[in-house]
Amino acid sequence: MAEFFLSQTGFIVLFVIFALGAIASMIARRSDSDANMLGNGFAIIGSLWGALFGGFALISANQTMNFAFTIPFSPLPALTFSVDKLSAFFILLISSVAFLASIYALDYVKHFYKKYSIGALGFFYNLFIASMLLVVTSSNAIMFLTAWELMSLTSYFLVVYDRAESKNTQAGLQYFAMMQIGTIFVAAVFVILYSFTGSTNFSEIRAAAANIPTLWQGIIFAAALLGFGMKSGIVPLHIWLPDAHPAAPSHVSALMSGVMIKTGIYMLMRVLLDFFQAPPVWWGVVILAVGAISALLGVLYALTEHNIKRLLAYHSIENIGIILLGLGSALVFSSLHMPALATVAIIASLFHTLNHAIFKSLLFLGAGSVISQTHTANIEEYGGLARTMPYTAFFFLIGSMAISALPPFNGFFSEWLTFQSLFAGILNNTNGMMLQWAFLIAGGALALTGGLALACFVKAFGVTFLARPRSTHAQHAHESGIFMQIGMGALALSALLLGVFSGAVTGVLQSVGATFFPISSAVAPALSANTSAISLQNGFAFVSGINLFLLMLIAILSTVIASAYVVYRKQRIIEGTTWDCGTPATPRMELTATGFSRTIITIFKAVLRPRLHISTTYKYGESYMPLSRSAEFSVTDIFRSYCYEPVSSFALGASAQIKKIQSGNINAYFLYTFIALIGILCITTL
Amino acid sequence: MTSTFAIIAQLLLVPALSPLFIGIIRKIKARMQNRHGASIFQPYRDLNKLFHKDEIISSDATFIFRIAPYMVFAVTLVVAISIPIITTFIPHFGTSDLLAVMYMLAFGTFFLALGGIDVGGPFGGFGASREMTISALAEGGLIFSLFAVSCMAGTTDLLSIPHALLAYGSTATLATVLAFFGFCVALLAENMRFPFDNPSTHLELTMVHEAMIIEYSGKRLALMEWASANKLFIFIALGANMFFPYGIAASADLSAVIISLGILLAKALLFCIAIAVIESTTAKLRLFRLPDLLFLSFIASSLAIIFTI
Amino acid sequence: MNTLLIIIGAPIVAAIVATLSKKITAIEYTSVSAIILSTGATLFLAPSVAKYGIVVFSSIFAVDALSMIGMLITSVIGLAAMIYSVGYLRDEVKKEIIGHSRVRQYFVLINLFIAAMLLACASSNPVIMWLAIEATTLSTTFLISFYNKATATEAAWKYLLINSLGLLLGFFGTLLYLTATATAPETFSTWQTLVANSAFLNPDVARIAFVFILIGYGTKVGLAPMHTWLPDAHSKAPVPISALLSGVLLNIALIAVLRFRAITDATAGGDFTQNLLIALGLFSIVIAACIILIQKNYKRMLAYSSIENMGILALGFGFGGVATIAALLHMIYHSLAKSTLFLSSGNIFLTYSSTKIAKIRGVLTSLPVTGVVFFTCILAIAGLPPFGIFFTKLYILFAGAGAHPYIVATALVAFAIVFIGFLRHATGMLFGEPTEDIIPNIERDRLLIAAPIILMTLLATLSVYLPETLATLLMNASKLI
Amino acid sequence: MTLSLTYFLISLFFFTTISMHAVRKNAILVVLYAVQSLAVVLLLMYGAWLDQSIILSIVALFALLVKTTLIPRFFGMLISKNLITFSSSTYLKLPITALIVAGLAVLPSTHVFAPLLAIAPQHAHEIAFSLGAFFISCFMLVNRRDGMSQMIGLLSLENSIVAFAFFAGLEQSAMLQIGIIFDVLVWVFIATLLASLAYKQFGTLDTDTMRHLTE
Repeated sequence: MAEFFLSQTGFIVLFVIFALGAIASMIARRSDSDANMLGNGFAIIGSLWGALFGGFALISANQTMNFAFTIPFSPLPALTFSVDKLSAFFILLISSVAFLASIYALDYVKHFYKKYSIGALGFFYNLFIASMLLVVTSSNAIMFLTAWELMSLTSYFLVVYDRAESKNTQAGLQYFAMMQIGTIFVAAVFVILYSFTGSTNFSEIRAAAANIPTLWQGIIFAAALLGFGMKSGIVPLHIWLPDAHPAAPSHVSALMSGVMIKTGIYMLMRVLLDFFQAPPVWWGVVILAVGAISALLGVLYALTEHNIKRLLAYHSIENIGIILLGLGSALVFSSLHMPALATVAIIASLFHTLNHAIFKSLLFLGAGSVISQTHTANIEEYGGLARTMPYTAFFFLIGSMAISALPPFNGFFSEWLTFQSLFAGILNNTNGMMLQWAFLIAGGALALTGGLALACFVKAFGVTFLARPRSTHAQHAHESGIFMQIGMGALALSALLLGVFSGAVTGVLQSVGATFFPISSAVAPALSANTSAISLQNGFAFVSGINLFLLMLIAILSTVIASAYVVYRKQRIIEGTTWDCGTPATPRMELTATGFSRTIITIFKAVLRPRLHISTTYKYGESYMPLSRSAEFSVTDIFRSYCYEPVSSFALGASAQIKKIQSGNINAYFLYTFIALIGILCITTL
Repeated sequence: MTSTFAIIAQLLLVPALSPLFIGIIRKIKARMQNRHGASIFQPYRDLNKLFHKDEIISSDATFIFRIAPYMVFAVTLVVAISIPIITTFIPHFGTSDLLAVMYMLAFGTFFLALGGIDVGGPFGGFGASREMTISALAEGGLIFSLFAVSCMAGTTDLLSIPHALLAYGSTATLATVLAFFGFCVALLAENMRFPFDNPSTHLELTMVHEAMIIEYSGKRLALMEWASANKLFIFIALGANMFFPYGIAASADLSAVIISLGILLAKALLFCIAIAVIESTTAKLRLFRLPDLLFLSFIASSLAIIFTI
Repeated sequence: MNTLLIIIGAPIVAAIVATLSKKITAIEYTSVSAIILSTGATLFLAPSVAKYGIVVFSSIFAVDALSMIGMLITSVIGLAAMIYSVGYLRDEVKKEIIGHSRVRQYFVLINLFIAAMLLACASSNPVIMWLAIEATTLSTTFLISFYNKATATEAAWKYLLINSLGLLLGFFGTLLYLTATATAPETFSTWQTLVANSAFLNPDVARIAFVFILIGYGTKVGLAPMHTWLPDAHSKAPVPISALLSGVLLNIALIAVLRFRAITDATAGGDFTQNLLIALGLFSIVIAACIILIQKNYKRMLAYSSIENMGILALGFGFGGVATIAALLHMIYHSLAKSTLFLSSGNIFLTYSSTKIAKIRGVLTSLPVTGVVFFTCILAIAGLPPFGIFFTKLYILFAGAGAHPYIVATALVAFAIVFIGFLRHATGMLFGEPTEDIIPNIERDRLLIAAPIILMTLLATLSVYLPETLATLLMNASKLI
Repeated sequence: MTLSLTYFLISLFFFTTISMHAVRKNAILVVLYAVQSLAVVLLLMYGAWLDQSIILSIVALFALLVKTTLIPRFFGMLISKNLITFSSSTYLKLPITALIVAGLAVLPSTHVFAPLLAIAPQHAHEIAFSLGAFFISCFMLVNRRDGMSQMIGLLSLENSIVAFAFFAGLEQSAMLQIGIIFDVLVWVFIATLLASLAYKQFGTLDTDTMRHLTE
C-alpha cells in the first residue's frame, strides 16, 4: 500500500488527478453543477491521494525519495522532484486542508452559479493545489521557480475570480505585482546560489553551499527573507495579504491563508536551515525580530479590522510571525551548535505551521459560511448568528479558541513549544546578553500577541455570532449546506485532536526536525514525546494534551451535573429581555466591533495612528441645532502610507522622466543614434 | 494514595476557602472605612442564596451565555489541582506548566467576555472590551514574572518550582522582589481589583467585571461569582508559593500538610490585607493610565529575568 | 532552388496579382494561398536544413539553421497575419474607413514585405541581405501611413528616415567587413566565406565595423536609444502589420547583427561584442520597462514590450553559452506571443475604436475569447509559466549570473517593473463593465479569432514540446552565433 | 596627376557637403547635391577607366542618370508643387554649426578611426575626407528641422559611403551597385511621395510640427 503510493507512479498520479480535474471542469463549464462536481470532485480525490502520499512519506523509513521525469526536446526544466520528511510534512499539510476545503466547496461555490464560470474556478483551483504540491516537492531551482510562479498565477486568478468588483481586481493586481517583486528576490537567491555552486540542483547546492563567501551568504539570506517573506506576508511586506485573501472565494482564502503562505516558510526552512548547515547567528536574530514585529503588528491591525476576512488575514500575518519566532530560535540554536534545542524550536515552528493551517482554514470556511448567508463581510452587520447558524457558530468558536491558543486545542501546544524555545534562548547564556535580550523581547512580544489575539477573537466571535442581529440579512440567515458543515466540522475535530494528541504529533514532527539536525547519540534529545505528553529538557517543562482535555472535560461535566442536579434543581429559568434601562434595546445599542477594539487602538495609537473624522450637519446653516452627526474611526496601514505609496509614486515619477526620451522630435532621435555611434566608438577605442 | 488525597484536598480547598478571602477583604475594607461590615462568611451565604433562586435569561442570548459560567468555573477547578497550594506532592498530570495554567485562566476570561457580549446590552459589551484590553496587556507581565522564578528554579513546572527555589537559596532577592512586584500588578489586573476595577461598583462608567456578569442571575451568577473568588485565591496561592515558598509541604505527610495550610492561610491573609489596604487608600486609575502600570509590570518582570540569568 | 523560389516567389506573385486584379476576393484568396504555399515550402525545407546544416541554392542564396529559424518565424506569422488581414480589412471596409483601392495597395505591400523578409533570411550575401532589409523599410512605409492621418504620416516619416539612417550606418559597417574578402571583388562574399576569411580582417576594423552594424541594424532591431521609431510605427500601422513588424522584422534585423557578430568574434575575440550587446540590451530593457509602467496606449505598450524583448535577446546573445539557445527560443516565443497580442489587440481596437487604455473596459465581457487570448499572452510575454518565455528568461539570467551579477539583478528588477506595468494596464482593460459605445459581435468573424488562437496554441505547444527538427535547428543555429 | 584628380574630386565632394549646412534655399540644396553626386560619379568613372571595365562604366552612367538627373528632378517637382522655396531654420546658429562641422571634419583623423584610414594607406587622406563628409551629413540630420534637408542629408550620407568604398577599395560587383542605386531611386521616390503627403497634412515640412507621438 505505502509502496504503491510512494512509487514514481503514485507521485505522477497525484498530479494527473489534479490535471484531470482542471481539464474536466473546463470541459464541463457549460453546466455549473457538473463543473462544480467534477472540479471539486477531482480536487477531493487528488488531495486525498496527496494526504495519503504525504502521510506515508512522513512515516516511511526512507529519508528521501527522488522522482525524475524526462520529456525529450522540451524547453522545460529538468523535472526532478524530491520528497524528504519536510516535503512530506508539507504535502500532508496542503493535501489535508485542500481535501476539507474542497468538500466544503461543493456547497460553497453554489452561490457563484450563473454569475461566473464555475469551470474556470475548478480549472484554477485544481491547478492551484497542484502547484503548491509542486512547490514543496521540486528539487531543482528552475522547476521550483516554475512551480512558484504557477502558484502565484493560479492564486491570482482565484483572487480576481469575483471580478465584478473593482476592489477585487485591484487587490489581485496588488497581490500579483507584489508576488512578482518577491520573485525578483527568490530568483536572486537561486541565481546567486547557481553562480557559486554551479548547479540548480538542490542536493548539489546543499553540498556546496558552505563554500559560498560570507558576504554572499548574507545577501542570499536577505534575498530569501524578502522573497519568501513576501509570500508569507511578513511585516512590512504584508500589505497584499489583507486585500487579496478576502477577495478570493472563501475556500480559496482558506487555502491561501492556511497553506499557500506556508510555502514561503517551507522555502525559508529549506534555504536557511537545509542548504546552510551552520548559519550565522545574526540570521536567527533577524528572523526573531521580523517574527516579533509581524506577530505584534499583525494582531494589532487585526483588531482594527471589521471586515471578517481581512481580520483573519491579519491574523495570518500574526501567526506567520509566531512561526518565524520558532524558526528564528532554531536558526540561533543551530548556529550555536545546540541541535537538541534547535530541534525543539523547529518542531515548534512546524507544529504551529500545521496548527495554523487547520484553524485558519476553519475560520475562513466559517467566515465563508457566514458571508454566503449574509452577503457581506462587514462584521458590524452580523450579530446573533449563533442562533440561526449554530453549527457554523460552534465550529467558528473552536477555531477562535484554537487560534487564541486556549487549551486543549492545538494552537496552545505549538505556542507553548514556541514559548519554551524562546525561554530556552533566554536561559542559555553562552552567547552574551544581546542574544538573550533578543529572545526576551521576542518572548514579550509573543505574550502580548497572545493576549491581543484573545481579545480580537472575543470581538470576532462575539460581534458575529452573539446578541441581536444588526441587519436583516443576519436576521434571515440559515445554516449552510451539509458539505460545508462536514468541511468545517472535520477541521474543528482536527483542531481538537491535534491538541489532545499533541504528544504523538510532536513525535512525528521530531523526525522532520531530524532531517535538519541529525542528533548524534552523544546529545540527548531535548524533547521526548509520547502519545500523552510533551516533555522538554529533562523535565524543564512538561505538558500533556490528553490530560488537559480530560481534566477540563471532567471539570466542566461535573460542574454542570453538580449545579444542575446536586445543588438544588427546582429553580425555573425565565426568558426575559436584557435590562434596557427603560428603553427597548435595539441593535444600535449593542457593542460594535469598532467600539470593542477602540480602547486597544487608543492605547497603541502611536503605532496605529487612528483617525477620527466627525462630521455634523446642521439644521439652520451653521453651528446650531445639529441634525445628524456621524463619526468615522479608521486606521490605515502605516506601511501603505509611509512605505508603499512613496515608493510607487517615486517609480511612476521616475518613469515619467524617462518617458521624455520619446520627445517626438525627429532631430533628437537622429541625435540619439549619432551620439550612440560616436560615443560607443570613442569608448571602445579608449 | 497520598497523592490522591492531596489532589482531593486541593480540589476541595480552593472552592471551599475562596469565598472566605473575599469576605476577609471586604471585612478589612469595611473596617478601614470605619464600617462594621458584614461577616467574613457572608459570601458563602450569598452563594447559597443565589443557587436557590430562579434565573432570568435574556431572549437575545445564545448558547454561549448558558454555558459560559460552567466553563469559567470548571477551569478554576482544573487550575486548582495543577498548582501547589498546600503541597507539591500531587501527581503531575502535565497540566501544571506555567503557560498551561495561564492559558487555562485565559480560557475562563474568554468565556466570561463572550457571556458579557451575548446579551446584547451596552454594559456587557464594554465590560468585555475593557476586560480583554486589560488582560491582554497584563499577560506579558504575568507570564514573565512567573518565568523569572522559573528561571531561578530551572523549570516551568509550577509544582516543581517551590522546592527548586528553596534549594536555590535567596541569592536573587532583587530579582524576586521585582518579579513579585510584576506579579502583584498582574494579580490586581487579572482579578479586577483596584486600581484596575472597583469590584463593588455598579456604576456604568467604571465597572468592568461586574458589567460582564450584569445579566446573570441565580445559579449561573453564583458560579460566576464563585469562579472569580477561586481565581483570586489561585493567584494569591501562586503569589505565596512561587515567590515565598517557605513552609509548603514537601511530602503528603499529614502534619506537614496542616502546617503548610496554616502558613498558606497566614500568607494569604497578608495578601488580603494588602489588597484591602490598596483598595482603601488608592483611587481607581483612568482606563488609559492602566497600560502604563501594566507595562511597568512587564518591564519589572523582564528585569527580574535579566537579573536571574 | 525550386523550394526557395516557391517560398519567396509565391508572395511576389501574389503582390503582382494584387497590382493587376480588381477583385478584392481574388486578391484575398491569392494572398492567403501564396503565404500558405510559402509556409508549406518553408516547413518542407526545414528538415533538410536541420539534417545538412546548410542548404546552398546558388552563390547568393543559402539557408542555414539561423536563416531557417528566421524563415519559419516569417512564414508562420505571415500566414496568421494574412488570415487576420482579410478579416480586419473586410471590417474596416464595412465601416467605410478605407476604400477598395487601399485594400489592394495593402495586399501588394504586405506581400512584398513578407517576400523581402524571406529574401533577407535566405540570402547569403551581406549586401543582398542589406538590400532586402532596405526593401522591408520601403514596403512598410506606406503600410504605416495606411490610415492617411497626420499622426500616421508622422510615424511613417520617422520610420523611414530613422531606419534609413540606421541602414546606411549598417551598410557602412557591412562594407568594412568586406575588407576580409576584398582581394577577390568579383565573387560574391557569403557569410560562410566571411567567417572563413576572418583572419584577413583587421581586428580593429572589425570592431569599428561591428559598432556601425550594431547601431545601424540595431535601429531596425529597436534597441534603445535607436528605438524611437518603433512605438510610433507600431501604434499607427494596421495591427497585422504591427504583428509582422514586431514579431518578424525585428528578429530578422537581429539575425543580421548576429551574423556580423560571429565574424567579429572570430577575429576580435568575444568580449567586445558581448559587452556591447549586453550594454545595449540592458539599456533597452530598462528604458522599455519604465515606459511600459506608465504607458497610456495599449499598442504602444506592446511596442515597448518588443523593445524590451529585443533587449532580452541582446542580453542573451551577449551572455553566450546556454543563453544563446535560450535567446533563440525566446525569439520564437516572443514572435508568437507578440503577434498574438497585436492581432487580439486588433479585435479590441475594432470593438472599442480606440487605442487608449483608459477607454477600454470590460474586454473579458465584451470579447470573451479575445480577452482570454490577450490576457494569456500578456502573462506569457511578461514571463509567467507555463509559457516558454518564463524559462528562456530564467535560462538567460542563470547563464549570465556568474559573470555579470549586477546586470542580472538590474534585469530582474526591470522584468518585475514590466510585469507590473502589463498587469496594471491589463487589469484596467479586461475587467469591469464595457462602455456603451462599443461595436458588438466582432468575434463573430471567425478569421479574427482563428489567427490569434492558432498562434497562441502554437506558443503553448512549443513551450512544452519542441519538434526534433526545430530542436536540431536551434542547436545548429546556436553554433553559428 | 592621378592623385590630384581624385584629391580634387573628394575635396569638391567634401566642400559641397559642408556648404549644404550653410544653404537656406532648397533649390540650391538640390543643386549642391547634384554637384556632390557628380563628384562621386566622376570618381566611379575614373575607377572604371582605371580598371578598363565597361560594366563599371555602365554602372557609373546609371549612377549619373539617377543621382544627377532623376533625383534632382524629383526634388524639383516636390519644391515646385508645394512651393517650398526655403527650408526652415536649424537648431543651432551658423557659427556653432560651423564649429561642430569643423570638429566632425577632424574626427576621422583621431586615433579612433585610424584603423579605417589604414585600410588603404595610399588613400588615407581621401578616406578621411569621405569619413568627414559622412559625419557632417549625419550632423545635417541632427541640426536641420526641415524634411527636405533631412532627405538630402541621408542621400549625401549615401554618397559619402560610396566615396569611402571607392577609396577603400571595397566596391561591390556591378549587379549589387546597380541594385543599390536602384534602391536609392526607389527610396527617393517613396520619400518625396511621403513628404508631399506630410506637406498636405501638416502644411509644412518643418519636422518640429511632427511632435504628436510622444508617449
